[in-house]
Amino acid sequence: ACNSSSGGTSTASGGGDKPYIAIVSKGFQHQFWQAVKKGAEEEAAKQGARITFEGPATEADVEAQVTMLTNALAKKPAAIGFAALDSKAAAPLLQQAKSAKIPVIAFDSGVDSDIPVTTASTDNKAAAAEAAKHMSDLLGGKGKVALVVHDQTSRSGIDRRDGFLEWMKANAPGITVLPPQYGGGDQAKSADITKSIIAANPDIAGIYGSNEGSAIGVIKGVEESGKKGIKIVGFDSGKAQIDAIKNGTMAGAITQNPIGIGQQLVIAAMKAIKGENQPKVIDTGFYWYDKTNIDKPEIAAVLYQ
Amino acid sequence: MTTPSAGTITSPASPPPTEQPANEGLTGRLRSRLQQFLAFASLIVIFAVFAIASPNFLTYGNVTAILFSTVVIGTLALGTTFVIITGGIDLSLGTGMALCAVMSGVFIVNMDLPLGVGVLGAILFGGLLGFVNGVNIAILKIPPFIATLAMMLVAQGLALVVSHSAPIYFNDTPGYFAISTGNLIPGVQFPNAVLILAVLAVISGILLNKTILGRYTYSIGSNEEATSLSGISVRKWKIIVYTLAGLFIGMAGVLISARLGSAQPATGAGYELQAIAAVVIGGTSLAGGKGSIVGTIIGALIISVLNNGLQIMSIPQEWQNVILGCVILVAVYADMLRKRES
Amino acid sequence: MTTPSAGTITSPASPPPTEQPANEGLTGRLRSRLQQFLAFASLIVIFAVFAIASPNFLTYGNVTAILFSTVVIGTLALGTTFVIITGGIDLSLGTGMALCAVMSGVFIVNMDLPLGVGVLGAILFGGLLGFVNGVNIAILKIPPFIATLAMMLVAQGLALVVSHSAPIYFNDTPGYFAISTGNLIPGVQFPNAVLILAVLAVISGILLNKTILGRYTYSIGSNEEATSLSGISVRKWKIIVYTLAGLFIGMAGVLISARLGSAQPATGAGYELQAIAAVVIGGTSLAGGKGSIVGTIIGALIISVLNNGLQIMSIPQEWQNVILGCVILVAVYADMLRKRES
Amino acid sequence: MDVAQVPSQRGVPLLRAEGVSKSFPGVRALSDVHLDLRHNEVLGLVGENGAGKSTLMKLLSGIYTADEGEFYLNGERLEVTGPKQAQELGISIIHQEFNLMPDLTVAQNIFIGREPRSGRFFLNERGLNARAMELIERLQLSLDPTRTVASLTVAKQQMVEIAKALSYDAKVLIMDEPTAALNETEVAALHDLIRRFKRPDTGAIYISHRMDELKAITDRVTVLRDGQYVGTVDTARTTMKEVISLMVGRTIVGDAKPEGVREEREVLLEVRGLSTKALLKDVSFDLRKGEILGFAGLMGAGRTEVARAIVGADKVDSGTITLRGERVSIRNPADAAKHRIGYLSEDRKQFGLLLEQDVNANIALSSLRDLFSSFGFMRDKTMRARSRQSVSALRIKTPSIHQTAKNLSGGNQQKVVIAKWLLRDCDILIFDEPTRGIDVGAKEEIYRLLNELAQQGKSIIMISSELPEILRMSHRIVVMSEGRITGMLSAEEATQESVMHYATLRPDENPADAAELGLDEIETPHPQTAEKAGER
Ligand SMILES: Nc1ncnc2c1ncn2[C@@H]1O[C@H](COP(=O)(O)OP(=O)(O)OP(=O)(O)O)[C@@H](O)[C@H]1O
Ligand SMILES: Nc1ncnc2c1ncn2[C@@H]1O[C@H](COP(=O)(O)OP(=O)(O)OP(=O)(O)O)[C@@H](O)[C@H]1O
Ligand SMILES: [Mg+2]
Ligand SMILES: [Mg+2]
Repeated sequence: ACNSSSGGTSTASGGGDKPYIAIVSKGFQHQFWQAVKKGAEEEAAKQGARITFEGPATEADVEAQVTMLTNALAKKPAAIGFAALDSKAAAPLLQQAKSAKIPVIAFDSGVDSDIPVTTASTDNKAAAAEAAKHMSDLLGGKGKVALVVHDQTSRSGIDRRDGFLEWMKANAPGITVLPPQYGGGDQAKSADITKSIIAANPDIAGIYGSNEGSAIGVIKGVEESGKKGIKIVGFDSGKAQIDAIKNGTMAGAITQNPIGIGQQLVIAAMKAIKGENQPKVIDTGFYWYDKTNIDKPEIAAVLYQ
Repeated sequence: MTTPSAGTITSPASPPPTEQPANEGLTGRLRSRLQQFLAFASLIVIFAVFAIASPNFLTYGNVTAILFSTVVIGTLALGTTFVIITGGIDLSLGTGMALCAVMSGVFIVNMDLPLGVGVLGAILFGGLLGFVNGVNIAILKIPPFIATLAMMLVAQGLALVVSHSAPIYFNDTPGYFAISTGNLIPGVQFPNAVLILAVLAVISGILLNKTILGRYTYSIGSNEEATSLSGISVRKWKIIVYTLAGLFIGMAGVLISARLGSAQPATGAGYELQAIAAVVIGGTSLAGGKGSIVGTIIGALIISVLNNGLQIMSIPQEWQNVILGCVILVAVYADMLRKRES
Repeated sequence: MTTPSAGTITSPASPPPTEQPANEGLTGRLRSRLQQFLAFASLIVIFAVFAIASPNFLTYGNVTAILFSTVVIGTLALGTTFVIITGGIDLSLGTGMALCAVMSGVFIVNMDLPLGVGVLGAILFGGLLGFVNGVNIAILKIPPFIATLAMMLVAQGLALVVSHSAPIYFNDTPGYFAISTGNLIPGVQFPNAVLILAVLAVISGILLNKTILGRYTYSIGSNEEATSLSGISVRKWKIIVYTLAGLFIGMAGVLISARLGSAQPATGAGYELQAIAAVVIGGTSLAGGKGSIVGTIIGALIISVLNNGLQIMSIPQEWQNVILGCVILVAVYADMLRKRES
Repeated sequence: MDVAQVPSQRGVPLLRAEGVSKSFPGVRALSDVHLDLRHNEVLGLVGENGAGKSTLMKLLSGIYTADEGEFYLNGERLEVTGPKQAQELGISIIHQEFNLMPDLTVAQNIFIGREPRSGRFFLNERGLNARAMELIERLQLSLDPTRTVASLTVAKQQMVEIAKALSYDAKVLIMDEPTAALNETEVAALHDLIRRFKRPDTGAIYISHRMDELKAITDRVTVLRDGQYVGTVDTARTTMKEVISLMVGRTIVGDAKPEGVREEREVLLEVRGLSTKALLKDVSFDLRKGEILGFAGLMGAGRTEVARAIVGADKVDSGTITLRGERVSIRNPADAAKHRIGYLSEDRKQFGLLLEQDVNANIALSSLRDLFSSFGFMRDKTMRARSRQSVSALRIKTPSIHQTAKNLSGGNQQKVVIAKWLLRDCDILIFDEPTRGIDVGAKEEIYRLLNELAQQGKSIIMISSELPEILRMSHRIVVMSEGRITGMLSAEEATQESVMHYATLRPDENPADAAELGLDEIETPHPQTAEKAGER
């Protein structure tokens, strides 16, 4: 359901009858971004807008993103949706958008600039802190905890790591946190890392995976090691995590509302195109979900399979 | 003046210079065996260092984990060993593997084909990718680097297109997981995937050393033109070699998706360099004509032992790559020194 | 690999008999000029297709954007052209560039050195990386693939270590941005980085065609053994070539961090394949001995025009790679056909 | 300087080797060899394939270091540390294998490392070409300094080597089989050059398997056998027979001659109107069963091209090939092999050998499928046994069949390539310069084998630039010039003179021009040497 929909083939002009919104995201291939894309596409169909959705291969590829933003500008869109990998890097381009009177909507994480009309984002740090809190609760406030993080330099990686670490440091004196390990969000690599962690720390009590790929990697690693009783806390959703939560392998996870982010983004963009006023920040929220609430409609609505 | 037809000349007889069974023959053969055995040395040294440094390293569970983590790269590396011995290269390994995993999902999950058929289909699909590479390289004469780079991009895109950019889950086919994580040996906790890699390595070794395919692989890498002029259809055998590598790509796709329980369309990029590195660390020359399966397996093990050991020792991750790089350098250098000596 | 004492065997693993330098002499020279000019053909065809397909493509702004997006890959590709002509390869380009960017940040931001000094320092640091590669390859005789793969890992780790895994921002040195995005030509909106690339290309062209460095670069790639037997210090010149490539890595590091306004320690991986692809698409042979700067620039442009055009045409992203792969294949094939014909 | 140590009537020799030994793993290439090169002389160095000639020269030029022994230059102890230093000392060598950079031009190759510069770093390309032109003119070679070496024929590449060696201000010129790739005219020109090089302060060492050349150019001849010094003779006072007997130390029966022509034999291969874009025009001939058909002509006449066209190695523009009465289309050498046609290339390094593989693999290569495998699996034992047979049948000097091909001496490499084709059971064998670089004794061996094959009913095309060989071995002789067949002679009517007459005939221009032929043959591109420089 991706190459169809509103993107369409009307390649040429930025004008046309439908307003065109160019969205440059932090990623493309991962489920999280595909869910954002899905939300945006659905909303665009509803509102009668045309969108394109692009993102670099990895969240380290700042230059590629900047180039994508440049190319998006060249298409003279009516509005731009932008999730900055590095907000400073894009500053000149945002300035350019401003001079061209193209409104910019930031999403996922904030942009260090007052150019964006509004920002639809989640507080990743607070979300990670929430994950830490649940981990601590699950362990009764003591034990050894490891982190498998998807990236050590990207905003989301840093926030989800630091949010977790800081909460633990401040609130859980009984918990020892091992140095974070980074698996690039690759499931197989994260699984191998998890197994190494377990081998090196036979007394490990809990492991936190900072995004979908890391979390699934942790689940696989724990399963493959045959070790029982390790509490796993994850991030994002996706079928594998949902299944793991349902069958008890994973204690629970934090999810944002990617589909909602996509929708909010398009709504905000349309408003900006029409010149309507809107708040500077739209909090798209995050949720803790586990076995107990996974089937509740409000949670089910924000999970993607 | 004497023409070459110098007529009959008689002079003190000296024995005809036939074969001289000098130092070579038995001792020579033995020495070269020993040398190959010595190629293990780096691996063993690394292994020993970790075993001493960390009590958690040399446990049954961890050694199995190391072997398990070698499976995918190892499988890719086996196939590409043939390609590299012909003097070629295959950059489409990684994303090709992702595409094959997706195809496996399409066959088994979306089309609901029986497990065996789906797996076979995915492997054959890998063969098809390799075949296309082979045709581009052998018939259209596109340099292997470019041909497989293009295939890398195409496979990357197609994996997303075919899967609609979403993972395909094998939840309803529990048998699929067993391909990788099941324990065929009753009672022993030993993943099938490792056994499969071992079998594939043995098959590759036989193909490379005991069949004409292997001979031609070396010949083409040694001197393509001379091989062709010896009446051998270089085109055909090159296509076969790339197709074979493609079959291994397909198997890697099955193995990785069986391990993860899902076909992840966005993975794969980067695996090609790791697989090629394993082959080259194992002593196969990128210039072609030289190489061995044993070397490739050792190369793949060196990489995964290092990765695992550094993590077990809780080296900060940013230092792990630094150390990994240095150790690879030293290991290869030591190996070269040894070879030069003998 | 080839010590002077290794015997006198001339031809290495027998490269396939492609390319025939046609009837030379004046007409021949003219024809070969023409042929090189024809290498533009693919680029021009691609360019024309996009220009017709999208009105947003052929605008001043977009053409500048294409050129701008060629800068980093182009700079890396220029340096590695020398390496590839010697028959080597450099995989440490990408992460080496990230490390140099970080070093630039360390010099300018952390150590507060003057802009010029910091930039020079970063470039020289790149030279140092290249020098180490050169020593490993020329003196320790480690195969280039392994030596630079190891350097790729080391640089990747060091970039994180040095930067403490966080980007370094050049906010307080606005002059730094100007290196890349400023407009040296008064009144015209034309980024400096493009001018720098042009200057670097000219310098590279002069180095390759008009100096002994260039001559020995070709000579080593053509026949390393014979070059060495001719009394040329192959070691020395190889080290110089890798060091030169390192300087280009340093410059790419400065250019990318100036463009982004920050040094991103985790970028770079993947750039090496792109840069090498640009070189090879430009007609430089990985077997060594052949290649040109013009070709490399054309190769880099082909890649960035394709990327830009596909995005401008709003092709869905998953299809972009598929098309990119196919077009590269066709472009290279067409180029080869043309060469074979003449 | 220790003059007393140097026993020589004419005073101190220019170059002297004493008690030199050198071993390779499994091979004692030289043991206790000595050699004197006097001023103003050309010293021939002969010996069977693998006798150690090239090794001795490589020691002299610093490529190998001797295990034992000393060298003296003008009586002074010589420590050669490397090729560059040897050059600086005035020792210049033309190796048996080419040492050229195929992607560089003639001028660039000649002056590599000594380019005229503007400043320290910039090349003076014009100066380079001018200097090269000057040198080429002085040496009276016909070379275009701006051509890339890859596009030259083997003969021309050899000339580049010669020009390069002479461009150094050499006192000692060493030539290791410089004429293996040259024809008579070119050899004469080279000898001319050597005579001019000979001065009271210089000397040359000349290695060759062609006895007539040794007679023509050398003053004395030193003979090696199995890595040992056998003796030195004055050329003027000995016959070459004597030299040969010193060299081989055994009897050579040199009377192999094919039976007379048999017109009545059935025609196996009919070639009609073969043309290629590059060179060949309307080449037509028949090959009969059990016949040795000689192909004569000057360098570049197109003989190799005919062979390559027949086996499908090169594209054919027009023409038909009829095999056993049936028209066949042969698109590549694999097709040719299926039709039982084998081609032994003239350039063993580039087109014949797997240098990095062992002798066994090389010999077996063509026959792997037919002889040495069942269901795709190798029959290693059979293969080794047959390889060993070939090694002893052809007297290939190698420590074992597991020796790497590149470690064999040049002549022995050639024998390996021949062995490969003898194993494969072909009906038609095309041998392109089969005896290039092969010693006198082994040549006889090969002639005998060719005869045997012909008697068994095999048909053989033998391309050779050695007229005596062609005249002696062929039933019929095809003579080519500039891509066309200009003459077809029976064994009886063929003489050196008649063959040369047809070989220098210009097919499409007035005969007056024919005189200019020789060195100055017309060159057209050819896929063969388009890539790296090979070896003769
Ligand atoms: N690098 C090497 N490694 C091992 N053996 C070698 C090497 N080079 C030469 N030999 C052996 O040394 C012996 C002498 O070889 P050399 O090349 O000197 O012979 P040659 O007299 O030049 O013969 P030819 O007439 O065939 O050229 C041969 O048996 C050869 O196999
Ligand atoms: N290896 C080569 N590379 C480039 N051109 C070649 C090559 N061989 C031959 N040619 C060209 O093709 C023409 C035919 O040469 P060919 O080798 O067929 O002649 P030949 O009679 O076999 O001579 P030779 O004894 O030198 O092999 C020559 O004019 C020559 O310029
Ligand atoms: Mg020799
Ligand atoms: Mg010939």
